[in-house]
Amino acid sequence: MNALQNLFHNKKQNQLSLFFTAGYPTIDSTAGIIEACQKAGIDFLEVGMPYSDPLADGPVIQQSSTRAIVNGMTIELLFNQLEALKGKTTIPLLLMGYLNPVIQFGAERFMEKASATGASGLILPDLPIHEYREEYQTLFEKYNLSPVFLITPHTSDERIKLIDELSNAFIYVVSSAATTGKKQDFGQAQLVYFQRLKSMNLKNPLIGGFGIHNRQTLQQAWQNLNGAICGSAFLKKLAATPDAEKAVEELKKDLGLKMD
Amino acid sequence: MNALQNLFHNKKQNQLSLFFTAGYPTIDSTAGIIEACQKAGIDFLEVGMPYSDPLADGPVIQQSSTRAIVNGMTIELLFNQLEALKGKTTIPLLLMGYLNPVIQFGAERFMEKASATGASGLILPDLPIHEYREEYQTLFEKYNLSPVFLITPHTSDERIKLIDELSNAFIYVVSSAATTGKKQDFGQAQLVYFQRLKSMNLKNPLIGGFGIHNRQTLQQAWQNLNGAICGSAFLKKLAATPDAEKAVEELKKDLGLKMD
Amino acid sequence: MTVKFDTNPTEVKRNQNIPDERGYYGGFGGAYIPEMLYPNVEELRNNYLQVIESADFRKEFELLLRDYVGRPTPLYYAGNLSETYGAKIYLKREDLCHTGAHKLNSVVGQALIARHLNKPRIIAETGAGQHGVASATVCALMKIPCTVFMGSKDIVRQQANVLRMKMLGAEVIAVESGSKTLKDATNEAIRHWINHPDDTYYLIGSTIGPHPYPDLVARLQSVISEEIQSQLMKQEGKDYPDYVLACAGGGSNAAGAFFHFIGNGKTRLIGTEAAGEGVDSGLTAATIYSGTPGIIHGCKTLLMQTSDGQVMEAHSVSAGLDYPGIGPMHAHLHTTGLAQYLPVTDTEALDAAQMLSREEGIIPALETAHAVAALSKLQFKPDDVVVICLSGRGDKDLQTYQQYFQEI
Amino acid sequence: MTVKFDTNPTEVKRNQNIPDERGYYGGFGGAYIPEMLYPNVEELRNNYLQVIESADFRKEFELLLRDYVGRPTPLYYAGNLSETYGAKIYLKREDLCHTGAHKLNSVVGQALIARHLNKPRIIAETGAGQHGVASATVCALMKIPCTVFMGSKDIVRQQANVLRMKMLGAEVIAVESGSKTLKDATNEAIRHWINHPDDTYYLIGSTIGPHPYPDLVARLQSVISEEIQSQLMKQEGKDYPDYVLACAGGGSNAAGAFFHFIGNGKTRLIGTEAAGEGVDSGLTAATIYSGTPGIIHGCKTLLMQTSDGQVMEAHSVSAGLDYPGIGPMHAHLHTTGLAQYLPVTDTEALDAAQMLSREEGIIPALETAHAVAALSKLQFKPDDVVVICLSGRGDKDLQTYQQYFQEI
Ligand SMILES: Cc1ncc(COP(=O)(O)O)c(C=O)c1O
Ligand SMILES: Cc1ncc(COP(=O)(O)O)c(C=O)c1O
Repeated sequence: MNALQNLFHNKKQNQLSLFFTAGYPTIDSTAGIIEACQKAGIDFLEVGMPYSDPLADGPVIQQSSTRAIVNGMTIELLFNQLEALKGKTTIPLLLMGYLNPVIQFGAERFMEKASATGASGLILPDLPIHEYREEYQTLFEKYNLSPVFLITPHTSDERIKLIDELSNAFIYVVSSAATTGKKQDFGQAQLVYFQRLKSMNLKNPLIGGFGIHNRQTLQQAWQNLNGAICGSAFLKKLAATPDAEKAVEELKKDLGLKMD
Repeated sequence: MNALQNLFHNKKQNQLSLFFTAGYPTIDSTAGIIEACQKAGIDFLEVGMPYSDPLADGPVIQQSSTRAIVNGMTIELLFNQLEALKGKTTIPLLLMGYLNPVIQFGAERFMEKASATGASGLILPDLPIHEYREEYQTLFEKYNLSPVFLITPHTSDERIKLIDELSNAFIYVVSSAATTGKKQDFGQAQLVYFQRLKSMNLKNPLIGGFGIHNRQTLQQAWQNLNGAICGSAFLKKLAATPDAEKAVEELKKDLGLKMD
Repeated sequence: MTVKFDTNPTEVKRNQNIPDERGYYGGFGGAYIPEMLYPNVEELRNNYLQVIESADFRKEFELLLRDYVGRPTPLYYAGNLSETYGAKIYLKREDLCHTGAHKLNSVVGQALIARHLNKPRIIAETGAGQHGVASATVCALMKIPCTVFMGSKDIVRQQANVLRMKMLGAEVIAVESGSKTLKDATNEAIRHWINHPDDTYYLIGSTIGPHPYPDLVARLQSVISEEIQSQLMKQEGKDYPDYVLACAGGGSNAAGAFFHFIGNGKTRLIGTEAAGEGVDSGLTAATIYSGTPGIIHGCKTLLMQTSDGQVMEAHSVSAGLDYPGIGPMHAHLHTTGLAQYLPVTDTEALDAAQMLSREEGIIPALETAHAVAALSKLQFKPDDVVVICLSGRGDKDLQTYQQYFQEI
Repeated sequence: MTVKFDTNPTEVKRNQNIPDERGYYGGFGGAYIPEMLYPNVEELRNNYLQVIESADFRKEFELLLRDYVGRPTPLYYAGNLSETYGAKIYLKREDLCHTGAHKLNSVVGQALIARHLNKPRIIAETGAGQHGVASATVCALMKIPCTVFMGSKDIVRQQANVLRMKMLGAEVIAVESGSKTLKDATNEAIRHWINHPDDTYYLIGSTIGPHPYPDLVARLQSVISEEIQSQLMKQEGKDYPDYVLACAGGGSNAAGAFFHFIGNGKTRLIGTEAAGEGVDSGLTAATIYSGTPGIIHGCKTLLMQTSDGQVMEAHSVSAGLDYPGIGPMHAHLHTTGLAQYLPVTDTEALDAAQMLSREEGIIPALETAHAVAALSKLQFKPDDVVVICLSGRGDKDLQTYQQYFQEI
C-alpha cells in the first residue's frame, strides 16, 4: 500500500486535496506549498507537471503552466525538489500531467523516479485506457504507483466500471463536462450525476474535482462523494500572495472551512 | 467654293494653320484668337469643339477641352460667338471635334449653323467613311461644307485614294501613328511616308499635322506637303499668356518664322 | 420595386445576338474611331471570325478553358435561395473561374488572337481590376508583356487586384485623367494603342468598343450560355431557363449568359445595372435607365451624357459597373424588348452580397451582387427555372463590404 | 540542395494509407485525449466509416463536390514549368475550389457528418484562415452556427480571410494564448469542445487530432488523387504519376494527393514542409526534419519539442504551415520511406510563388508555394510525369508577397 492508499484506507469521508503547478509562482515554490498544505491539514496533493499545451485546462492552470515553464521547471528538477523534501513531509502526493513530457522523460524512468521521490500515484488524463493496460499497468504496479483515471458526467456506466476495476486509490470525478477552473455552483446536473455514481457501488472512493471553489461546491462534493480536489482556486490564491501558508488559509476561508 | 477651297485655289504651298480649343483658356477667348491669327497671317484655322473624351488627343488638348467644358463652352455658344464675329474676319475656319456632340446637337442643324456662321468645313475624326457617304455627304454638300479626313502612315493606298475622292479641300496628313502633341522631330519614317503620298498624285492638297512644334517639323511639312497644322504647341502658348497676339507671335518664333 | 413583364416579345427574332457586317445590333454598334485606329481595328475585323472558328483556335481555346480556366463551371442549384424566393434558382459559377470571374474566358480567346495576329504586346483597361488580373494572368502564361490602364480611383478601391497584377508581372498605369475610373482608363488604353499601333493588341474587357470587339467578346463569353443549356438539360430536362439574371457594366457576362437564349421567345433576360445612389440622384451608372443614344469608346450605344453630348461621370460603389455606357448589344436588346434592365442601387447590391454570403456561403463580387439583388424585384412562379450568372467572387471587395457593414 | 532517392521501397506495401482499428499508422496516430472528449470522439469513431460509405452520404457529398466546390478540379499541363524543369509537370488545381483551397473537400464531408450526428453547432480551428473560411462557408450553406478559433497573430497576417468569415456569418474568436497561431487555436477549439460536448461538432481542418480525424480527413481529401488517377489516364495514358509534390502543414492536401498512390511502388511522393528561416535556425516548422515522436493534439506523431517534451513554437511565413506537428500518416510515410519530405524556407517559398505567377499566371497560396519550391530540389527525367497539388490560391497572401517583393 502506498501512502495514498493508506490515507483512503483510514479516512473515508471529507477528503480535501489541492492541486498546484510545480514551479509556480516561482521555481522553488514546491517545497513551501507542500509543507504549508500538510500543516493546514490538507489530506493529499496533486503536483502538476507544467505542460505547454494543457488541453483540459482553463486559463488559470494554463497560465500557471506557462509561467512555471518560463521559470525553468522541468520533470528532472521537480524530482530533485521532491527528493530534497523526502522524509520532511508525510502528505501523500500524486503527480499530474500530460503524457508527452512523461514519454520524453522515459516512461519507466519516470515511474521509477516518481516512486523513489515519494509519489503515490499518477494522473495522466490523456493516457488511453487500452494503452495503460497494454503498456503501463505493469510499470505502475512495479513501482507501486496508483493510476488515477478521470470520469465525467458523459462517461458511460460500462466505462466507469472498467475504470473502477483498474483503479486502486480513487476515481477522479470531473464535476461537469468542462475544462478546469469553471466558477459555477453545482446544480441539479451534478446531483443526478453524483447519485448515479453512488448507486453504482464502486469499489474505489470518488473524489470530485473541476470547479471546487467555494463552500457550496465543496459541501456538495463532500455530501455526495468521498472528497474534493481544488486546483484553479488554489492557484489564484498563490498568485495573489507569495506566502503559501497564507494562500492555503485564504482558500480554506473561501471553501467555508474557517471563519474570519 | 467656300472660303477654304478658295484659299487652296489661290495658295498651293506653305500653308500654316493653327488649331485651338474653343472656350480655352477662357470662355470668350474665341474671337480674340481668331482675330490674332488673321492679323498674324495664319492661313486658316481649326476651331476645336471641346469634348469630354477626346480619344485621339494627347494631354495638352485633353486639358484644354476639360477646361473649356468647365468654362461652359457648348456648341450653341460657339455658334453664337462665330455669328458675332461674322463679317469681321476673313480667315477660313474649320470646325473640328468628335462626332457625339454633333449628333446630340443634331447633324443637319449643326451643319446649317456651321455654314451660316461662316465655317468652311468640318473635321470629325471618328466619323466612319461609310457613314459619311451614306448619311452625311449630302448634308455637307447642301451646306457647302468641306469634309476633311485624316490619313496616317498606316492608311492603305486604296483608302487614301478613296479619301482623296471624297475630299474637296485638303487631306489631313497625320504625321505619325500617335495622339496629338508628340514633341519629336520628323525623321526617316515621315519622309518615306510623305514621299509615298507625293507619288500618289492626289487631287487634294496635303496638310500635315500632329507634332508640328518647331522649325524642323514645320519645314519638313512645308517641303514635302502643302502646309502644316499646329495645335498643341499653340495651346501651350495660349496657356502661358492671356494675350492671343503674343501667343501667335511666340509660336511663330518657335516655328522659326520670326527672328528675335 | 417589383417589375412586371408586359413586353414579352411575341414575334421571335433570330440572330439578335450577333451584329450585322458593319457591327450594328439594330441601331447600335459600329466603329466610330479616328483614322489612327482604323488599320488595327480593320485587321481584327478581317480576321476575328475566321480565327475563332478555326479548328486550331477552338482546340487550344477549349483546352485552356477546361484545364486552365476551370470550365465547365458548375450550375449550382441554390436550395436556400430557391426556398426564399419561391423558384428553382441556379447559380452559374463563373466565380470559380481561375482569377475569380468570367473575364478570363474572353481574355484567353483574345490572347490567342493576339498571338495569331503576331502582336507581341498586350494592353488592357480595367475597372474592378478583374479584367486587368485576367489579362496579366494570360499574358504571364503566354509570355506576352502586358500593360494595364486603371483609374487611380479604382486603384485605391481595388487594391488587391493591383497587387495581383504586379505579382503577375504586368505593368499597371494609373490613369489620372477625367473620372479616374473605367471610362478614362479606356480612353488612355485607346490613346496608348494609337501610339503603338504596330506591335500592340488591345485586349478589351467587355462587350464595348468599336466593332468587332463587342461581337468578339460576346462570342467568346457565349460559352457561359452554351454550358447553361447543356447543364439545364441534364439537371432540369429542358435546355433553356425561364429567367437569366446578370449584371451589366460593359455587359460581357450578361452577353455571355444571354447569348444562346436571345430571342428564343421563352427566356426572360434580365440585366441589372448599377444605380449608384439612385437612378435620379445624379450619382448613378444606370446607363439604360438614364442614358440616351450616343457614341462612347468607338461605338454607338446608350450612354449617360449631357444635352451637349459630353459623357457624364458614372457613379457606382462597384468599380466594374462604374461606366457611363453599355455594350451596344444591350442597348439593342433593351430597345427591342428582348431583354429588360433593372437598376440596382449601391445599398441594394451590398445587402444582396451579404444575403448571398449568409444564405449560400458564396461571397459574390460587388458587380455580381447587382444581379443577385434582382431576385427581390421579380415575382416568380414555383416552377420557374432562374439562372443567375455569378460573374465573380468577392475577395477583391472585402474592404468595401467591411466598411459598409461596420457603418450600418 | 538536390535530393536523391535511394529509398524506393522495394516491397510494395498495401493499405498504408489507412490506419488500423485504433487509429495507428505504424507507430503513429491513436487518440490521446482526456476523458472529457472520450464520448465525442468515440461517437465519431463509431460512425464515421459507416456514414461516409453510405449511399446517401456519397450522393449528397458528390453532388456538393461537383456543383458547389467545383469538382473535378482540372489537372493542368503546365507547359512553361515543364520546359523549365525538364519533365511533364501537371498542376492539380485545388486553387479553383470554391473558397480557394482543398480545405472545402473535407469541410463539406464533415459538415454532412455533423448533420448526421445531429450536432447543431460547429467549431473549427484555423491557421491561414482557409479552413475557417471553408467551415464558415459550408455552415452558412447548411445553416449551422459556426465558431472559428484563430490565433491573434494569424488574424493579423490573414486579414482577408477574417473578413470573409465574418461576412459569412461565422464568429471568429481571437486566440491569445501561447503561440497565438494554429497550435493554440487548436488548443482553444479542443477546450471549447470539452466545454460543449453535447451540441458541438469539432470540424478539424487537417489530418491531425485524435483518431478518427486523420483518417476521416484523409479519406475525404482522397478525391484529389482519385481524380488525378482518372485524369492522368486520359491525358497521359497511365493512371499514376512518377512524382506527386504537396506541401504539408497538418498534411491534408498531401494526404489527399498521395492517397491512391501510397505504396504503389511507382510514384515518388514528396511532401514539403515549412523550414521557416532554415531548418537549423530555431525559427522553423520543419516537423519531420527537426521533430521527434511525441503527442500533440491527441495523436502520436512527429513534433517539434524540447527535451522536456514541451511543444515548441513553430515558425513559418505561411500561417497554414506554421504548426509544430504533422499528421500521423506522414510521420509513418516518412519513417517507412514511403514518402520523402523536404524542408523549404520562407524565402524559397516566396520566390517559388513569384516564379509560378510569372511562369504560369497562377498566384499560389504561400502554403502551396512550398510545394512548388520542391521543383528546383529534384532532378527529373524528361518523361517523368510530375503532379503538384496546387492546394490553394494566393489572394489571402497578397500583402505578404507585396512586402517581400518590395524589400528585395
Ligand atoms: C465580377 C464582375 N462581374 C461583372 C463585371 C462587369 O463587366 P461586364 O458587364 O462586362 O460583365 C465585372 C467587371 O469588372 C466583374 O469583375
Ligand atoms: C492553401 C493551403 N494549402 C495547404 C495548407 C496546409 O494544410 P494541409 O497540410 O492540411 O494541407 C493550408 C492550410 O491552411 C492551405 O490554406
